[in-house]
Parts: sequence; structure tokens; C-alpha cells
Amino acid sequence: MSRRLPPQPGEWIQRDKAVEFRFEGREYTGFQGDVLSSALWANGINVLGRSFKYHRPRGIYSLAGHDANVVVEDRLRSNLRGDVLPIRGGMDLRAVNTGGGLAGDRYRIMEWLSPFLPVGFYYKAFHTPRRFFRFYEGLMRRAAGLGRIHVGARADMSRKDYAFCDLLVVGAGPSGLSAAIAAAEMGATVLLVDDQPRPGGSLCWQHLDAPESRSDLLEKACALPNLEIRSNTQAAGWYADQWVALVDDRRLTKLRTRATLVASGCIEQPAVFHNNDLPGVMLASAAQRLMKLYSVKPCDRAVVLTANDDGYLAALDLADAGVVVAAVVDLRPAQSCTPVAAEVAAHGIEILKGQAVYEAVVSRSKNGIAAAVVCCLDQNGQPRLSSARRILCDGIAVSVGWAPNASILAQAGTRFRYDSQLQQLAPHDLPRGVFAAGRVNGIFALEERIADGRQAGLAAVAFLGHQIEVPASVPRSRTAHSHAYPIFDHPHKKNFVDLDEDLQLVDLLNAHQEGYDSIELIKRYSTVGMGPSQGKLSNMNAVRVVARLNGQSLDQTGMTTARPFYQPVSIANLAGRRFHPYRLTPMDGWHRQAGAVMVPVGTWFRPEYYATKEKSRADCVLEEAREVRRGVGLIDISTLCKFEVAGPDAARFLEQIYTGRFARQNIGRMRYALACDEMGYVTEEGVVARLAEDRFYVTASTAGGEAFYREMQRWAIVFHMNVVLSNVTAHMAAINVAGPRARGVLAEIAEVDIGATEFPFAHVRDMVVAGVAAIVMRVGFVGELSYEIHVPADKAAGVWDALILAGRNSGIRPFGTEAQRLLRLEKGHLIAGHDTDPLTTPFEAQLDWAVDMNKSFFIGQRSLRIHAGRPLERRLVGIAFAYGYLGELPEECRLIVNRGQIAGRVTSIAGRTTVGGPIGLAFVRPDLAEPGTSLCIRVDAREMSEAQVVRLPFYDPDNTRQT
Amino acid sequence: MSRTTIQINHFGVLPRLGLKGPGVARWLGVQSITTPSDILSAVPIAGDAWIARLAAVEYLIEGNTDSDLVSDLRGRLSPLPSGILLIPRCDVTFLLAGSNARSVFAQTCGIDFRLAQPQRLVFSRVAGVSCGILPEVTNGLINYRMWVELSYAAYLWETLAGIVTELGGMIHPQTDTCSGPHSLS
Amino acid sequence: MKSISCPINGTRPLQEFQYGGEVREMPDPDRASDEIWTDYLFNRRGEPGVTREWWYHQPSGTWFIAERDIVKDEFLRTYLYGSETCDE
Amino acid sequence: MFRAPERLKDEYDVVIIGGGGHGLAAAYYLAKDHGITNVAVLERSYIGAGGTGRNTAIIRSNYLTPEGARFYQASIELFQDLSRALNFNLFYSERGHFTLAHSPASLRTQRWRAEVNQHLGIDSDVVGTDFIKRTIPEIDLACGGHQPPILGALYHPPGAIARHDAVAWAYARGADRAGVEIHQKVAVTGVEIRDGAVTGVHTDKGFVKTKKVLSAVAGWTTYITSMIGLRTPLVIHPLQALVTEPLKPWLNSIVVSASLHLYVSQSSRGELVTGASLDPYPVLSMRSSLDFAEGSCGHLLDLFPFLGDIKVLRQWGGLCDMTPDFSPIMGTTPIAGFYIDAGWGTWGFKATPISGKTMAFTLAHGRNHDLIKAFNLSRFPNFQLVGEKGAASVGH
Repeated sequence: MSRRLPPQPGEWIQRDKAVEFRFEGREYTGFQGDVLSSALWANGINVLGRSFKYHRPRGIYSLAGHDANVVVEDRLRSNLRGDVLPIRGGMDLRAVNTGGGLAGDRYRIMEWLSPFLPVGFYYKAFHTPRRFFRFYEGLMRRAAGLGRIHVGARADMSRKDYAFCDLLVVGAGPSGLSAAIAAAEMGATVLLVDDQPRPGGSLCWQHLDAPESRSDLLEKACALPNLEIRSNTQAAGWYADQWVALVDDRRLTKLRTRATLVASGCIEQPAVFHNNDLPGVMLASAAQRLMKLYSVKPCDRAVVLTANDDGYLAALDLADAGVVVAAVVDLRPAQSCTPVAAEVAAHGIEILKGQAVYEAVVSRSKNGIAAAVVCCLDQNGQPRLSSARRILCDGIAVSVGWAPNASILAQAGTRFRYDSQLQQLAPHDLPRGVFAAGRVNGIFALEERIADGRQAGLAAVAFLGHQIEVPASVPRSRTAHSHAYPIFDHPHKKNFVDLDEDLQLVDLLNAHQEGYDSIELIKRYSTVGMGPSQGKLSNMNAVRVVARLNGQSLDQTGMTTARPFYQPVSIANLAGRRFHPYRLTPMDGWHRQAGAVMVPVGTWFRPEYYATKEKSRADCVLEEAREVRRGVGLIDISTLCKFEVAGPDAARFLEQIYTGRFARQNIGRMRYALACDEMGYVTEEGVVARLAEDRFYVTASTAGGEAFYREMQRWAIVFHMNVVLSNVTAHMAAINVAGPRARGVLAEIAEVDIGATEFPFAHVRDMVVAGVAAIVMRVGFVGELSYEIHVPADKAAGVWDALILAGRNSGIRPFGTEAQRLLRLEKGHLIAGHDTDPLTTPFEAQLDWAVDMNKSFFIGQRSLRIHAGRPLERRLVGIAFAYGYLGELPEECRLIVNRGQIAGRVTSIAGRTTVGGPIGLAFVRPDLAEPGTSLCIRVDAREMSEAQVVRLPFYDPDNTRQT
Repeated sequence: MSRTTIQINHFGVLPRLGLKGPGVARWLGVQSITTPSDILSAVPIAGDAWIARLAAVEYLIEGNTDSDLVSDLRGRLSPLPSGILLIPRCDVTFLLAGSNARSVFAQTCGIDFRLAQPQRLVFSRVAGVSCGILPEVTNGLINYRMWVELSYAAYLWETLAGIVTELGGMIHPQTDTCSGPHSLS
Repeated sequence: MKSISCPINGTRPLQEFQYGGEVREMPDPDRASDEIWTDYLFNRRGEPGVTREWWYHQPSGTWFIAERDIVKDEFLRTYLYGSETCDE
Repeated sequence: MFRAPERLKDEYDVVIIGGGGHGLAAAYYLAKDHGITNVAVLERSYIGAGGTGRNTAIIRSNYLTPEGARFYQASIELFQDLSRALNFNLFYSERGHFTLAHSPASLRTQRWRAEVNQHLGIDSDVVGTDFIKRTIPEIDLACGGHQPPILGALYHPPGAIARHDAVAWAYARGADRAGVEIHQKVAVTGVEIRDGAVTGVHTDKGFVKTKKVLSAVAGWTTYITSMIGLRTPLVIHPLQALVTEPLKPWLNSIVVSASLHLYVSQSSRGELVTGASLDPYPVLSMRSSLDFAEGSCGHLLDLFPFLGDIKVLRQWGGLCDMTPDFSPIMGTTPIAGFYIDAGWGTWGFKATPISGKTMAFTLAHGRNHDLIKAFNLSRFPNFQLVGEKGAASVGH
């Protein structure tokens, strides 16, 4: 049977576009513009979902995105809300969280168990004996949760935009529209957003006969070039400095606005009575949306429960739609008849004042209602059962009050107060640059909402600095549009305060009785307002209940805090397009062509080693290392951080930054440089080369260098030093040529004599290499004759090629970071951050030689004086395994154990080396640091290995090869 | 969106000269190059080039592939006069042009380019990478000249070119003979 | 998603900046007792109210000082180190 | 659950500032272990309003330092029996805890942790990608190519989650039944100190005499310490979290990725609970930022690319009192009678039972319990830091 009405003025459906879709395995037809709920209701379907806990049938309730019980999924998507899900052809939807389908949901029995499952029951049970909990937990976890995940699903990448405007207006209802128009007419750039598919707000379904109609306002709005309207767009979150997250189905917009004006209206609130959740019971506004937007008849025979004029208007709309309105039940005691009430009476509709719907009677099918039980209210506002009377109906439209749609205002820091005339919350003090208008501001009459919008719009423009007259603000309505306590107890309960979580009035009473007396505790204990609709339909009534229980005012009781998001936002939408910056050296292309295995080092990519066919990683690495020892190799070290330090104070500055001496460093010399933090712990190491009296070239590690440079900049300011710092890391590339034949190779393309005497170890030269001006350093990291060639990055690839060419007869080959690590380990060089941790002193790392405690000052010196006065707790030593050691080697970071106590840790290890057996570096207790001491090192939980402490370095102790 | 409302050009590494130090302004004067009066502003100079003032005593000159200005100046700087420091500058230059150019920034950069003044240098982050951006007026249209460190150039080009393509714009990748900005229109 | 005003580059989103810790006066290392020195090293103001902090604008490499209410997370003013008076 | 006392007494043996898990646990053990019941817990708001009700409820003991690991292991052992002991189901759910490593460097740190843990008999080891994939089949080890791929993980089978609010409630009920007074909506305005010793506490409901005060207010500690001029290294950073709509159970493990600044688990209600690293600068108020939501959602998709259409319900923030070495500050202070339980950064919830027990001991005997000696405020001037950074970065 179809509930579709004949065409309505302004309906959102397109009758010429039929849409076929499947729900719970059955075929249905709706129209383009329908949402799932409206299409199913039109098809005469009552049960659109099952409730979360008791699996009671649920239908349309708000039809405004808050129907958390009408949640569906398809093969790829989960937790879709039926009351806002536009239907598309071919959709194949299922209700979530049912036992074998919506109709015969096996879990219906939960309802009969409900008396045994009082609020918080799970805190009281199932925990002993402990081993059983896992089982109970399994049951509970399976019972909880809505949709399932679909591992195959892939949401489209959604866009992420920044946007900027003078004024953001949230809500395109009458007040929002007039606010936006007023502000835009004054020249402000205005963005007007609304989460509905079409602008107009309640003008679309409640005030179609308004004097200043929707189309009038839209016409004005569209004529303004500086006013942009975005429908289907929710203002999801308000953040510091007026950044607002706007979300539509395609993208997240990060809006920076100078002012925010909220005209988000009100959310109609349920009445709490027995069976107030059954299909057929719905908010009056839902009934009106159903009729006006989707042209669907809510029911055939209706009872309207109301406490304001809106209910009477709804009754008239129902009558117009051909619904028999059996009665309008008005909670308010008999009073002078308002015009709209008179009109209702004129339609011959019975009006019952001072009465309430005490319960809804379940229909025989159990899927809807058959009647409403109506009682007179006594002076305490409680039903007098003696007066109970049944009124047959298949629908109850509830219009007992509104709650401000406050999310954005509250996130922005607006405090709300309870207005006893309105009997609801209204904004109390608005933060700077935040404005409110219309129903959210406690103003209800349509003309006043439009005036209030205009007033707020102009006030916002004035805030933005325009010199204009701002009209006096519109006074709040004096008549209550909400009922103070539309909540009625019932012996058979099932009077729901929270439909998301299936919470009945009794659950709140019990929670309170157990001592959870504040709203926040009750919320956490009972989970009221914690469900998918975030309490939009339950918080207000919960607060009314708690206030009454505590004998407090609603202000004393307080609201629960509002947090982002207004409505749930998809993870893909929040993630949006993401950026993953990476850095490449000028030789990157060459490395990849040469079969390099590239590894990320921070944001850089570096060759770990160059793979050759039929060779293991270890073989490749060892061979690269051997080639450096034997002949010549080259490595791209462009990722090193490189700084220039210049100016009159340059030397003095470096003396304070580093632990060593640089004041008397000769021009043309380079030195190892070690830096500590103020606590005296090792942070950075590199080399300092003096290019001129007042000019130094400094290198630092790839990983830590950038942060180290920032600190240098800061110290330069704090020390008031006359130095110029430049970070040339990306502007200069660097190549290290190393090995006995390195000199021969470089000599071929260097335009100066680089003989041992002309260019000795630890010297630096400006020279032209392969036609490029270069800074060349004689360094010794890998322990061979070795040159570091620093050239402008855009020329580096050419220099690299020239070196390869020049070295072809010497058998030159590139080596990667792994071989470099092996070579430096053999030479006994530590790597800060690898062999040290954030709490390592130079003394522990045996770097005493690099620290000059006699200098007047350097960063960390004062603390090192304190460290120096204490016994060492550990030392970094070389360890070697017996030559030809066959056992399993410990990995790095394995512990050294001595008499059952932790006595140290391996920091570096190499199994196959160019110096014979396996070697490594390790931190050990000082009493175990003597060469010759044998150490027990864990290989795994069971096995131990043995190694000996040895003197460093492992390779070329007399430094004959690198000099 | 019409295809010509956005285009992005890759100029590769244009000849650049970074100078720092108290002696720079006077020396440039001697070379008859007038320096911008305010910090973070830039002015065009002879030889299809630009000079930008990055800080109180720091300047940057960007020339063009088919002009020798920068190399000439470099030549006149050895030996280095006192009070002048040569700062190695190896950045890649992109040019983002067209009436819809800002929509690329909308997706990649957190600042409001409607407020950016021509010839005012903007240091910001684009697609997560630090950039220098110089809005410049060409044929009554605002173009955006962008500088990024060479090491990030491949990433940034890949990212921006991708977005420009999505927006229906035109891509002019780096060619061996980089065309100057004014060959655009 | 805040905005910070860099004294050189103007207002920029937070993401362009790095926090550099409280501004602390280093006691004279040679005169200060171990107690005073370690207090300087480890202890922080950390309490509610307005704090002077170091901030760094990454794209331009600019260090500056911000006075910030760390309860409201409100930047009251920013200026270059040593130019408290002449900047607002 | 517990009584709401009419008014404050004139004098208490111990006043505990802060009605969160730690303060309530300390009160409970003072009464239960040491028979000290003339105790007042003063809570400015409602019990569990602070960190207790805002954390992501992860419990583990796979720390890097022996001092840390021992301490948190003792906490786990208390937790495992706590539901029974307090007769309150805390939903203590052992899920297994993965700390993913995306780089050789982080794999080394995980190995280091595993070594220390195993040496102390804590169930913890480095596992390979095959094991990860077997246990969490939904995970994308390649992280969609957006991030360095997962190379392995530190796996800690006892890693658990619990119903955080319930821990506070259960301790409150236990303490209340043992005779402790719990005063909600009472704000401390000052601590009276005479000749370097505590003599009482000023509150917005009047002055109470006491010789022993425990400050157990974590993220609000600097409010208290600034009242009495006690200098500490504490800096307060916000930590944020978000939660999705409820889903049917699928994720049984707790997954942490330090390099993605992400941790995620599925609550018994079915929500995915996700947190990130600390906000990058100090703030003393709880607020949410969009950057956080963007970042964690992005990283969530790196690990679980199919979650794109799942919706985020809400986000929130908490306050973390951070120390330089990522270990807590516990026990005696230079002020006689003033005891501190702070520096809980992002690791406070898991320590609730043991901090309560050890602080109760320390209050009762006036000397630090062995398990917390290393965490004393005096470790900083002595350069005896307990470096947990490697274990705490994002791991919870």
C-alpha cells in the first residue's frame, strides 16, 4: 500500500525519475530526491530498523539525520543513516545489527531479558571467576556495535581545501538567509552553509505560506556576488581563531572566517511515554518533512501531542494531507485559545487541553501502534490514570518542545542559560566574533526570526569594522515553545529517554539512586547521549530528569559539553588528500639505474647498497666495503646537513656551540666537532672546516642536523653574536671518494695538485673539480685515504659522472650506507643517535678527547663539570668475537648480562667484516670495560654468546692509511 | 573549467645569486642595481631578472637562462669584497599562472592569497614543503613565482602538476631550454 | 588549527611554526651553584598564566618571542628577541 | 556507589587533592592496607573528570627502563585481579599490544625494550611481519606506500584495555565503604605551609587542617605547585583522542605506531578509539584541534585503508603533565608532608592501581616505596633521569 501523496508545492522528489533499490532483499521503488526512510515509508514499510539493545522495531523519528536506529549497510559501506541517505538506483541495503534480518530479528528476545539487564548491569556481573570474563566479553562485544567493516572497501580520496571569508553563516533557514543577505549587502564576503540538500530550512516544510517566502529570500541571496551558498555542507567543528571545518560528501574545507554567525535552528525533542519509540510515533517536524519534502503520508489516523503552536500547525498540515486527526492533546492546562488552535477547532478536530499521551498501544502486528492512551494531568503535571481514555490511531505526532541546535555555538565557547519563559536553553554570552540568530537564539515567530537574522548579520558586519547602524536586537519570545517536563513514568517502562542507547526513564532513576548524581556521571554510567546521534534527541530530557531528581535548576545541573563533530564525519573526509614530501639527492636517478636499494632516511632516500645479481645483501655490502679498502669507492653523502658560519664572531660562536677548540684552528684545516645539549648529553657530531678567518663550513648528521641548525640560530641570537648562518644542505651536494686509489681518481679531474704534501689529511681546499667550484675535505670516517667533495647541488651529478669516468681504470664503484657503517665501525667511529642514546655523556662514549673542559664556555660544559665529578655508570667499548666464531650473533640492542644483572647493551654489530671476525660496539659497566674482559651477551631468551672487550679501533690503529 | 585558467611551468634551476652582509647594498649600488627598500619585497631589474630583499642585509637575485647578468655579477665578486657573503642558492623555480591559479594554493597552502600583494615575497609551506612565493603581475594577471629547494623539487612538481591536471590546467614540464616567464600569456 | 603572527612574515597557520620552549635566563655557569644550575636546566614555569616562549617560523627560518596565555591558548603579542619595547 | 558527605571536617590525617583514579586508589589503599581512614579526597569537579575519563584506557608494562618496567608490571598484576577485589567489572580485557616498527632504528628500540622486559620476566618480544599479519589480517603492512612499511613490532600479549571511568568509580566505592570521605565540587585554593611543613589546605568550602597532602591532579599539577612555589620540570601538553561510530568487533589487538603517531583499539562498545602524539606545545585547557583529527584519520587509513567510509563520532582532549624523561614524579618533596603523584603524561591510567598502592605506602610511612624511589623529584638535580622516551613516544 502506498502512502505517497499527490504532488505537493515545493516537494523535493522528482516524480519523473523513479528509483529502484533493494532493502533487506526486497525490491522497492522511490523517486529521485527521496531518502531511504521516506521511500520505504511511502512503500508502507514501518519497521526501518531495530533498536540498539532490545531490538525493538523503529521507524521514522526525526527525519533530520538523528534517527540513529535506522542505520543500514551495503556491500562496501557501513553505518549509513536512512533518514538522510539519498536513494540511488541499484542500491542494495541491509539494516545493521539484526539477527537474521530486520523482520525476524532473533535478538528480539533481548526485550524480554531487559528486566534482568538494568542500567550498568555489566559493571556488576561477569567478572568472577576471571577466566569466564573473556567468554562474556565475547558475547557482549558481538551484541554491541552497529555495522560491520568491509575489508575490500576503498573510499575515494576526498579533497581538502582552505577557504577564507569575512562571515560564515551556519544554517540557511529564514534567519540564516536574512543574516547572510544583510551582511553581504554591506559588502562582506559571506559563506552560507546548510547541511540539508536545499537552502530554506523550515521554510521548506513548515512555513510554506510565509509572507516573505523562501523563494523571495533565495532570489535576494543569489543576486549577491559576495554571498556563496553551500548546501549539503555541515559546519562540523569550530576551532580556535575562527577556523571552521566544513564537510560535504566530497571534501573537507578548512575555513578561516573572521566572524561566525550561527542560525542553526532548533532540534525538536521527544516526549517520554510508554512505547514512545514505536514506528508511527514521530516528531511533528518529522511528519511535516515527510509530507512537504517527500510527499508521504505519515499515517492515516493521527493523534498530535503538543505543548506549543507548532503542534497545531502540524495538525493542520496533517489534515490537509488527508490524515484524520483524531485529537490534538495539549500538555498545557486550559488557557485562552490561540488563533491557530481556533483554526484547528474549526476543522472539527478535538482538542484535549491539560492532557497527555500516557502510552502508545502496540498494534497487533507489533510493528506499529493501534491507539494512544490519553490522560488528564494533575497539578503536578502527572497523568491521572482514572481519566485514561483510548484513542485509536496509527500515528502520534509529538511537538512538545525544542532544544537549540547548539553544537557550533557551544564549541565556540558560548554559554547557555535556561530561559524559564521559553522553558529551554538559550545563548547567554557569545564569544567575540560569534553571533546567533533565529530559533537557536530563542526567537520563534517567523517574522522575528527574519528580523533577528538581519540584526545579527549587521552586528557581525559592524564587528568586522564597517561603520553602520546596528538595529536594536529582537527580544526573545515570551511564550514557552517547550514543555518543562514532557516526561511520564509508566509501570511497564519502555518510555525511552534515549532511543540510540535504548535508555528508559527508569535507567536514569537507577543510575541516580546508585550515586551517579551529576549529569556527567549519569551520562558516563548510563551512556545517555553517548550514541551515534550524540544526545541530540536525549540530552535535553536527561537534564530535565536529573535536575528534578537533584531538586536543582537546569542551570545548576548543567549541560554536557559539546565537542566536534556536529554530525559524524567519515574518516576519508577528515584524512583528505595527504602530502608525503620526500627529498632526493642530485644523484638519485643514477643510484636507481645502478640497482641501488634505496632506503628512507628521514625524508631523504639513500642507497643502502647496490644489488648485483645472484648476490645476497650481505655479500654486496661486504664487497662494497672491501673495494674501498682495496681500491676506491664513492658514496653520495649529499644528505649530510651543511652550514656556513661566517662573520667576525664565527670562531667564537663555534667554540660555544661545540665542545672542541676552533679559535686557533688554521685556515684550510678541518676538525671533528662534537655538540652536547645543556644537560651535557651528546646531540650532534660532524666536522668544522675553516675556509677563511671569518668563514667556516660545517657538516652535521642527516637525521639531527636540521634541528641542530635551528638551535644554532637560536644560540646566535641569545649570545648576541655577529655571525651569519646559512643552511646550505640542499644547495650543496657532497660526494665521498675513499680508498687507496682515491687520490689518483680525484687528481684526474681536480685542477690543482692534491699530492699528500699539497693536500694532507684533515685539510680543506677550495678547488675546481670537473670544472665545478668545490670545497674538498680530507676526512677519515671510513679509515682510508678519503676526500669529501662539496659542490653546488645542480652541478653535482656532472661531478659524480666525472668521478666514475675518471675511476673506471681504478675499478671505482659506488658504495651505500651499509658498507659505510661497516667501515666506520671497523675504524671505531660511533654514530651519535645509533651508538648513543639521549642520555649519553661524552665521557661515557669515550669522546673525552673531543671535549675541552678548559674553554671559558660551551653548551653543556657546566653540566659536564657535574658529570665529571660523579663515577661513570657505563662506557662505550669495542667488542670482538673469537675469530671464526660460528655461533649465532646477538642483534644490536641485545643485553649484556653479568651475574644475573643487566651489565650493558650492544649498540653496533657486524658479522662479516674486512678485519676478520665479528665485531661491535657496546655500552658496559665501567668494571667490565677493560680490554680482555669477556662478556656474556644474550642472543635470545635462552642462548648466550661470548665476546671480548678490545681496544678501538679494530682497523689500522696507527692511522697509516687515512693520512 | 577552461583549460587555460591554470598553468604551471617548471623553469628548473635558474641562475641565482644569494648575497648577505652589510656591504651588499652598497656594492649592488655600484653595479647600478637598485635594491628594494622594504624587507620581503622584490623588484624587476635589467636582464629579465629579479632582486628580492630577504632580510635586512640579505638579497637574492634570480636571472634568466638567456641572460648573463648573474654570471657577470658573480665574476665581479671574486675576490669577495669585505662585508659581502656569497650564499649558495640552488632552488628550482616554478611559475603558477592563470586566473584560477589560487585554487591550487587552496588545496596546498594555508594562507589567503587574495590578500597577497604583488612583489611581496611570501615564505610559506606548499604541500608540506617550505617555499618562497612571489606574486607578480603579468598582462594584468597575477602569476605566482615559487622557489623550492632542489631536493624537494621532484616531489613538489609531481604534487602540484597532479593537482593542476585535476583542475583541468596545463603543465609545462622542465625543458632543456627553459622558457622565461614572459613567454607565457 | 591556530594562526600565529610572525613579526617578520605576518599571520600564518600554526603548522608553519615550531614551539621552542619557555624563554629562560641562563645563570652565569661559573658562579651558579649546582642547585641553581640544575633548576635552570630542568625546572619550568609551566603554571597557568602568560608565558614568554620561543617560536620558529620554519619556511623563513625566523626565531621570535611570543607572549601567550597558556590557559586560553591566546597569543598576546609576538616580537623579535631583544625588541620587546619597540614591537607590539 | 558512594555517599556525598555533608561538609568538610575540621581536620584529616590525609587530604588527597584530585578525585581521579590515582587519588581515589591512594585513598582506597590508605584505608585498606594501612588502616588510615580519616582521609578526604577533594575533587574540583566530578570523580574521574580529568585524565581518568579522557585517556584511551591502554594498560601495558613493556617499558624500556628496568625501573619503569618493574613498576608498570606490578600495576598490571594488580589490574588483573582488580575487578574481583573491588567487586566491580572493569572490563579488563587482555588484547595483546603491538608497537609497530617502520624503520630499522625503531626496530632496534623495540628489541631493546624486549630485552629489558624479558630479563624482568615480562611477556614481550619482537615479532615479524608474518606474525602481525596472522594476528591482524586487516592491516596493510605496506601502509599503502604512503609511509615506510612495517618491518616488525614489539608484541606484548598482556597488553589490555579497561573501562576507564569504572576504575575511578570502583575505587571511589571501595574507599567510601572503608570510611574515606569523597568531596566532589570542592576546589583547593591553597596549601598552608609553616616552617617548610604542611599544616592544612584551603578550599572554596573552607580550611581543613592536615599534616599530609597528596597532590594527585596530573594535568592540573602546576596549578597546585604554583600555589606553594614548588618548582618542577612539569610542562602541560594536551593529548587528543577520537572515537568512531560503533562497529561489530573486528580489531582484537591494540595497535600502536610511534612513527605514525597513532594508537588504536576497539572498545567493548565497538567504537574504534584512536589517539595520537601530544600536541606540539603546552596548553592548560582541554580543546580539540582539526589538525589532530586530520592526522590520525590519515594514519588510520595508512594501516586500515578500508575504514574510509567509517565515521568519526567525536573528538576530545585531555591534559598531560610531561616530564623530560617521560617517567612520573612520585613521592616525597622538599616540603614536609607534601607528597606528589604527577608527571603522568600519557601513561597515567595504566599505573592507577600501583601508584595508589605505593603512594598510600609512602603517605603512611613518610618514606618512598621501593618501586617509586627512582621517580622522586630529586632525580633531576642528581642527573638520574629514568629515560623512557623510547618506550613512551606514542605507546600507551
